[in-house]
Amino acid sequence: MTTATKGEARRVVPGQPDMWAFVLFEGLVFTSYFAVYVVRRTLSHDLFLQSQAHLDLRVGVFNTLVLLVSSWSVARSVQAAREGAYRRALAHLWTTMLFGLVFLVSKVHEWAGAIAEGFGFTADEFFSFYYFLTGIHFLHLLIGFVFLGVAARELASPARRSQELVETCATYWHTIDFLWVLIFALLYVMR
Amino acid sequence: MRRADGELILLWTLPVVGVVWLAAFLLFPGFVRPMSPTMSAEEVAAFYRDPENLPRIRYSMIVFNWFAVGLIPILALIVLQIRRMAHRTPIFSYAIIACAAGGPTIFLMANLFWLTAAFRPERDPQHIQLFNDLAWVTFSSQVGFLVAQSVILALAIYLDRQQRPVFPRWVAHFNLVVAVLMLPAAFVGLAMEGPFAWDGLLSFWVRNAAIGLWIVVMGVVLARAIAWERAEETPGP
Amino acid sequence: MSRRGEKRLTVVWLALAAITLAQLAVGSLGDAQPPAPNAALTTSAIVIALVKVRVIIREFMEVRHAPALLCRLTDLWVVVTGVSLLGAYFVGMALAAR
Amino acid sequence: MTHHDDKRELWIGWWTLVVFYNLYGLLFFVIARTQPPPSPSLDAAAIAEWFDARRYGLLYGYAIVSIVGGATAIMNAMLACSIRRMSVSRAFAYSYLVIYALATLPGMLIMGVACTVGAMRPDRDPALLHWLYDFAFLSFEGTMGVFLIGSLVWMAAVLLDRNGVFPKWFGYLNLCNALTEVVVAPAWIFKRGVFAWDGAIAWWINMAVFVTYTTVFLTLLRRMIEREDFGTGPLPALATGRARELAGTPGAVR
Repeated sequence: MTTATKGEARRVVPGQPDMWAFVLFEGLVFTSYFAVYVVRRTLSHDLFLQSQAHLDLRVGVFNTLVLLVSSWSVARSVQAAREGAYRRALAHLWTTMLFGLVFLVSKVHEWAGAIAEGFGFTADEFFSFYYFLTGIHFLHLLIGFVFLGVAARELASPARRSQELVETCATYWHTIDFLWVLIFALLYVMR
Repeated sequence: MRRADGELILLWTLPVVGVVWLAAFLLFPGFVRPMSPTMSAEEVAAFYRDPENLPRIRYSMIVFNWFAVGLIPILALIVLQIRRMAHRTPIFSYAIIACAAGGPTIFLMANLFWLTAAFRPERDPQHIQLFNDLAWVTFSSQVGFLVAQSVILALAIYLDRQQRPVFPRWVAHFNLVVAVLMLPAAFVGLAMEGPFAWDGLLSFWVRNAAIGLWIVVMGVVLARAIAWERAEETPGP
Repeated sequence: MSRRGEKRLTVVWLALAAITLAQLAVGSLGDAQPPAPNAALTTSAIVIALVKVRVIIREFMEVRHAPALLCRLTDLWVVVTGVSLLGAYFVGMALAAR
Repeated sequence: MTHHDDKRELWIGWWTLVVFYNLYGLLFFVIARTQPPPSPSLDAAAIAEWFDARRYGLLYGYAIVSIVGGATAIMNAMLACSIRRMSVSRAFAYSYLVIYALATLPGMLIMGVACTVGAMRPDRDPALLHWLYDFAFLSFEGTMGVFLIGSLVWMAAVLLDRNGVFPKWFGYLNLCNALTEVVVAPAWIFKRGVFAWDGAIAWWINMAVFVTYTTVFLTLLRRMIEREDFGTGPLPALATGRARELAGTPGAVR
């Protein structure tokens, strides 16, 4: 690297630019799912409102907070890794995984509760969308654990420690977080 | 520095796919207590119409649809090990490649029959029974590629004469036993009851246990062969 | 640098958490009996969510240090999502009312 | 080597891909008119009419499909070749080859058989035509695993590769394509709405992703062939790009 860039604040893409292509493309796919949901919802508003009343807003808020904590700690992990504090970075990464796990457990618990009350995937259109959106998000989260695993592997061994890979994995994890923020608004809050 | 060729990643998909298959197997209500060929059309239709069964049939078969080809990467790894054996021609490795698509294709066909039967269970029971029969017979009787795979693998191991063979010799004996255990299932069309029927001891329990055991045993010996290959290739100090 | 960076992330997280908790209070406003569509609540929910999304992208994902192109592309996605969701809602409501 | 610049085999493979996907679109959308798919909620009488209305389209269309289906052999070989050019184990190329060799059968040809059988005797019992109709569309759209696992294998190969055969973002795009195969699963359950086999989510959005994916990999394969040097190391950049690189940073190449 040349020293000419040192004076001004360097503007760099966090992680692989390739991951950002994924974030934007998958983001658009989710936008289209969301738009379809909103349209279907307005066409049979009463049914959606009645079924939505069976969801617990507090659970949604709890899920959002949990994912925000995990996102926060993975951001701190990236910062720590950049400073060379790899043990701290790894510790933050374990926190991320822990809260990701809490989210998974709480989601499964919420699903089990709804199914026990008789609101399964095929109960009505609102619940189809509910399971579809939370389910596809859940799947992204499971894949996120693979990315976190890759990041942990990078941080654990002095032979690797590619900052770019760690940032790439963090970018994926934040994407799951912000997609959930939208899903939360659409499933739990909007009327 | 270890090779970054991804073989270990492919190897580690085996336990994942294995767990998914087992879960789907237990979820499908027609496997835990296998459906009998003697069930009348009305009974078969009732099986699909039962609100307890229907979601389990659909979800388990959707999972099987996703993961039916999940073990092909493992077969590709076995092919690579056969290529390391002391043979004069690649005939055995090519034969395994040719077999690899057979098992999953047959299973996918059976899977489509089951899922289509479950799509509209309100249809004429005679028609439901037809698709159910198509599914079970496709699933049970088409063991040809699986048997061939085991026999070819056994032959390849027997002919692998070198100081330290890629797979130990008992793996060849094991594969022959598995091949024999899978054979009776080909005759499910002949028996409505007893061990040869598609829900019988030989055609269902023994055959599927043999397949399960084959996956576990081959997974372990494959992992050992790959580990040994890698240790051999790592240059000394 | 290190302390400042950590502190900034913490402030951002606290802000996001506070907004989420505020949604708990706002969201229960929609619990009318019988439940009814509420355009104001829906608009605010979508706008607040998109603000949170943009904060996550800018701060947690460090896009504020990224080249202008990435900033614009991510902002474009936020705008496209906002326009499609609000558009879908109001067009759909208008269609349903007819 | 004497045939160093001879890329005829690769170009044959690439053009086969291009011709195949164009024919595929033409046959399914225009001639057989089975795409975009009709509704799964039609009743048996309407389905009998559906078969009757496009009888010759189905018969001729799927006759040609059964011929064109053979072209997938060279396509799969082409894609397996691209994986072999990567710095990954051959097991990836073999897996891809085997998975996609079988994909044509449930993913395309069964539909042709079911539609042909239906169109041959439109006066058949409508209840049986109903079965054929369901089986045709469900097998076509509901065969998910081969494309799911196939995309994941390709993704892993691209992400692990150090030869730069494909850009990494294409690896991630494979993940997007794999996820659409999960999204289509509810088509096995719903008869109407956005998750049914003709629905906005299960068909339209998935189709948009699939068309993007296909266009992208055709373009990238073309670029790969242009860059191919028949070596084993990193794939060089395009000629113009390489010249610039050599002029800019001497000694930095490899």
